[in-house]
Amino acid sequence: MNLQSPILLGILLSSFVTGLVIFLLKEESHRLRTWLNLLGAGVKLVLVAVLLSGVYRGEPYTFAIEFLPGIPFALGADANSVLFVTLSSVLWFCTTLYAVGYLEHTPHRSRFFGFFSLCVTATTGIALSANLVTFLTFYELLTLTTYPLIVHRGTREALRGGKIYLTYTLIGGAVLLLAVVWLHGLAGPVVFKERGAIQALVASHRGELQVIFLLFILGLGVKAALVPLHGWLPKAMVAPAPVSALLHAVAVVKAGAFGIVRIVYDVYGVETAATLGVLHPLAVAAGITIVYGSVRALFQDELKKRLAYSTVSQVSYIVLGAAILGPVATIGGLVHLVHQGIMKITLFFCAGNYAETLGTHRVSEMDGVGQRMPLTTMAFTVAALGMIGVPPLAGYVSKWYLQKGAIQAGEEWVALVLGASSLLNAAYFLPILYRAWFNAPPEHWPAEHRVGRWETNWMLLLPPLVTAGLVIYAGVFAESSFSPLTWAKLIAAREYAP
Amino acid sequence: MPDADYRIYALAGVALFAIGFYSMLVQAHLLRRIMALNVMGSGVFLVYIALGAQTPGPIPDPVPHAMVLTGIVVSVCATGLALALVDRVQAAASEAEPGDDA
Amino acid sequence: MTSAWAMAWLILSPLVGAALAFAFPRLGRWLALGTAGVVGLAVVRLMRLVFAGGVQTHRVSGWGAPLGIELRADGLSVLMLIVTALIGVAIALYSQRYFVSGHDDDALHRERYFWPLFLFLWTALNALYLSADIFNLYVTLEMLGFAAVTLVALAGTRAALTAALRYVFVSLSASLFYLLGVGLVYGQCGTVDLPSLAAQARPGPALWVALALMTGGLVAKAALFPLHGWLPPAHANAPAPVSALLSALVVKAPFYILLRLWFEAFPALMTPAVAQVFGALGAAAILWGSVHALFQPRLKLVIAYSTVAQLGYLFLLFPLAAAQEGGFMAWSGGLMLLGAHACAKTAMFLTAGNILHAAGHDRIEDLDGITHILPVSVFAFGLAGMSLIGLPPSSGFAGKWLLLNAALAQGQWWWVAVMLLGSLLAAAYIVRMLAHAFTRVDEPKTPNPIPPVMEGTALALALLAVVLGFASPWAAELLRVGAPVVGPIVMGGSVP
Amino acid sequence: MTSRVLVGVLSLALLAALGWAVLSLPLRPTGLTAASLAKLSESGVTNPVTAVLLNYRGYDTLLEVGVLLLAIVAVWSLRRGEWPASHLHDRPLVMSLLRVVLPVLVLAAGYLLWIGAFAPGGAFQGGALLGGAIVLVMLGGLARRVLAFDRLLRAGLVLGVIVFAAVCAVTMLLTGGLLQFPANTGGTWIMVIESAALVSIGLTLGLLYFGGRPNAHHA
Repeated sequence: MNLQSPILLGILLSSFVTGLVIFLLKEESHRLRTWLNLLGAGVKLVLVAVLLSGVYRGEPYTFAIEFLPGIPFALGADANSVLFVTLSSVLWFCTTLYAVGYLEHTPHRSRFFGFFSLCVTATTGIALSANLVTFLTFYELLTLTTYPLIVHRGTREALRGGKIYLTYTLIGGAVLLLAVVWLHGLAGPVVFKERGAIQALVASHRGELQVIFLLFILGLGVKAALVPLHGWLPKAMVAPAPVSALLHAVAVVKAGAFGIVRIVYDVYGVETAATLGVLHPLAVAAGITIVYGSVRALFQDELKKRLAYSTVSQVSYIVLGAAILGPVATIGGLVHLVHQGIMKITLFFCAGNYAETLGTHRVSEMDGVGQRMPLTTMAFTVAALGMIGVPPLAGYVSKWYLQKGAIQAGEEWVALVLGASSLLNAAYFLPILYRAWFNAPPEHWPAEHRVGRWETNWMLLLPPLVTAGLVIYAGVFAESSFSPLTWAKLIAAREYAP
Repeated sequence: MPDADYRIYALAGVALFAIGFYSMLVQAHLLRRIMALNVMGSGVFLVYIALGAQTPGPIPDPVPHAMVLTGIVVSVCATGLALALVDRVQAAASEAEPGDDA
Repeated sequence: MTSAWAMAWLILSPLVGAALAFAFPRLGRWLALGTAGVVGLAVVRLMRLVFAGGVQTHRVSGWGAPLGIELRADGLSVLMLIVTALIGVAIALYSQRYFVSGHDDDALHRERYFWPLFLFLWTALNALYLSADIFNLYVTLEMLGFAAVTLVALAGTRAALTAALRYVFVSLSASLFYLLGVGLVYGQCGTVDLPSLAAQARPGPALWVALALMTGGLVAKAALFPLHGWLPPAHANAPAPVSALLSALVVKAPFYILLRLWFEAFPALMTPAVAQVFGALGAAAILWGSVHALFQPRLKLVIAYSTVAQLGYLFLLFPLAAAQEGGFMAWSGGLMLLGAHACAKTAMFLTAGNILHAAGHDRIEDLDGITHILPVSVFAFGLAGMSLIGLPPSSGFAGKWLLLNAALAQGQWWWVAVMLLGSLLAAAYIVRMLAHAFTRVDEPKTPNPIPPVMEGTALALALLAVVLGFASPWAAELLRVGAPVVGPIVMGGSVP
Repeated sequence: MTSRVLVGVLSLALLAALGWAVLSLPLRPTGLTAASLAKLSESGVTNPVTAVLLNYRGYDTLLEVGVLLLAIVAVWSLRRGEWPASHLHDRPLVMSLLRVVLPVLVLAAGYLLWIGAFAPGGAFQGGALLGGAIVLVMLGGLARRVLAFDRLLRAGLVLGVIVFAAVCAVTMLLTGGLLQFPANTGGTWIMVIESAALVSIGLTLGLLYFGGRPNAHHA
């Protein structure tokens, strides 16, 4: 345990302790709870910033305590972890602010924010895990801590959604456990390591390694919503908007995608995986998911449902990037981990605002929302265009690198998939934008109530504007020295043998 | 005494055990089942005594004897407990237990 | 304090405590607390000695086997004693308030008789885990059985009494089977000293039948499928702390004796076939128990059937630990699972007790919104469930991890499938309860106020069930002392 | 009916297995006769069975005395003892009989206790007689007189366990071993234990017969 390790621990505790304290708070102590939330989120941000600069300078971060016989409970920070932990902690800050505004005057907020904090703790834990068992631990903790958030409203529908969610994720978890145990049987304690940790076994256990890889993908694919394991995602939409944001952009789906990235790059090693011939099937699965998700999104009238299927599609960009051999595609996939996050969270914030302020849940009810809520709709527009891949927004960067990487790797079919997906994105987002801006608003909204001086409560308004700003920044300043793209390039440089 | 001797008692013992076991399972009347348990127990004790009987010297092996004494005391306690419980159950059950032939 | 004194304290203090609690009924609760303290200290001391000096043996009356009785404490015994002490202390605290909840004569009567019976139970368990003499084990088994049966009947309801009656017949006849087996062993080997039996034992009809008799009796007492029928009614209708004692400790004792018999006294008779049969019964228990748990109307019945299932996991230890490779992994994994289940199940039954106390019933369908009434208890239930399902980092996970490792290392993948399936089923019946707990109710009922200590002990044990996962290396080290099976605790070749 | 047949078959199978096992036992069991006789001189008693009970395997007996106490605790917790009280002046014979028999029984119990050290007999045999005496008293309709002193009864019932435990503690202080008596004092200690056990065993057996906790206001 060296000097840097307290930072790793601090990053976890900043939200863990917050969560525990909040559980004990009285329902009424609204202000105190809010300050605690923001304090925890703030502290985490600061620590993550320190970590980021440290890792950039190549400092080692490790923390380990005894857990299973011979297998420590180990935290660490490599470039990959930092990418994910930065994303989640930044977005958590926004989401916390948003959730405070969103849940005002609703019951059981202490319970909600308690689990909310634990949920983020689990996510950062996933990012900072240094070995498979630690990763598995936080991965399952994430499952448990999100359940109370999904069923938070306690309605029959919410409980059904939660049940489906658990059914998928727990079965996925069991498969993942099997994969982990099996791999440990072959390789002994598996520590995440750039360019992979099991090359030594390829010659002797080729077949087994292929099966284990499949099990890993099946286990992680549930959270990453790979078709056909995506069924829970649309059902989980019953959760309150901030939770949806968390599920889709910060925590759950991302955890799955990040897990796949880990397995491909830091357990198997992308080159090793390629020699095992397991990457191509994965790429195909991702491609199918991308197209399928977009097509389904096309036919959803309920806004959140449409966004959910869009997530199914977009997250597989990350998987696709991981599944194509070659640094350029890797960069595309990794950078999309961030880009999809900021774009999708913006969209969900906005959807939440429409629902809260105007009571509009369906696309067909969105005529003229742009005139009623210009700022929100502007943020929505930016994010949507980003999703479609309009330059110079974030989505464009990801798609460009994926495109180029695929061509380099000689996987031309991927180019077709991406093209098709972009067209479909346009097909299901542009109509919304058109309605919002150019159609005349109805004389009265489904359930309107004014709050605050602006078009809606400032705590609901600020987060989407900020994240929308990030979408623009990540695109326009992609080549600047401080951008997701630059960091992704850094990772790619470390993941491929020089 | 002839070599096979002690085993005859032991055989008698296991026979008692089996008989007790049978009626413990088939008897509906709780009192009879308790008696069946005691029959099983006596069978076991007989086996122990038989084992003690066959020794080179004139004095039988005292260890199984002592064990049987212990066993008897335990089985007395068991019987007392079982009887009390049965009575309590029958008191609790308003109607008589099935097979009650009072 | 020498190991002899530690052992003496472990056996005598609860025994004397029980006697005094009967002689002076008013002092029962204080005597229980005192005993808990003394036993706790003695266990810690004994653990230290075992870590330092290996297996501790004491020849009672100074004769030594085969003529005399020997007390023996190896890693396994100490582990069992520690688990017993943990649960015992928790129950002693919880019952302080549980048994005075009502102030009528019946409540008073229950309170007066609970303490001596509870202390007798504790005496029996401590004596059982320290004994190295198969006849002496019979006496401890009987003491255990009497106390357990009477504690079930203490609830006084008709259901509880009927369950106790069924339990007493199973328990007594099972004891007789065991006793007859001991007799045959003595006739064959001329000794009842457990460690020295292995040397004397020559496989033959007498020993096979003797072992079959003892195993039959013990399996019935341990409620292994298909002899589990008596367990759910007994465990579900007893008073909450009693249910906890029964599920967490009482059924583990016969299992412990089975381990001693098959792995230490008669390893020669432990053929692969025998091991596989035990495993098959265990697997059947896991599936049968879990599936039934899914459909029980009452929370305590769910928990009781879950016990049937979890006991099944313990018996997977036989096929996995009997094999050469990874034997010790399975051995320690199974026993960690035992400890994990003890803590988790106690927490669950105490939670159920709290719910009964607060809501007046434990019908799952009517538990909607119980989280608003008993947040702490529901949280405890969730944590305990986490360990029962075997999610990391809980102690349940640590145990299953080792079992899974061993099973895969030995290529016995069918046990892997059963274990994973069992975990999912466990998740199903736990979530079923939690879903109702989270259901929104518009007019929350006003509950009976519940003493903090009752929620506190439940939560403490649930937390223990989770964090003890981090103690697994320590447990493995402890179990290594005098373990009958060998092998590494970590699998897999190291990677460059 | 079929179940009866099934159980019958099962029991026969059991019987067959048991018979097979018994017949396969060695003709000359390697018992512990020789060992127990060899050590008899050190045990403090000359009756080998008593030596096994109170010395070689005295620890069994300790737990067994505990089981006896547990039994009475259990029975008392389970039910109230009921006993039809009868008026003695209706039955003069009973009273006169008791007058003769009780002292004899008590005396005999004491004798059995004492002789146990040398010949068959001991605390359990004596206790059985004592228990018999109590049963007689109850049959005589004097249950209330016996059960009037709740405190005293409880004290007598726990006496065996308490004294036994005390002896354990004291001898352990002297020798450092559980139930290990200092050289050549075995007989004394055994006598102390047995005398206490005699009382408790007698009371326990008698009160088990009564079958429940004494009822304070019992008619």
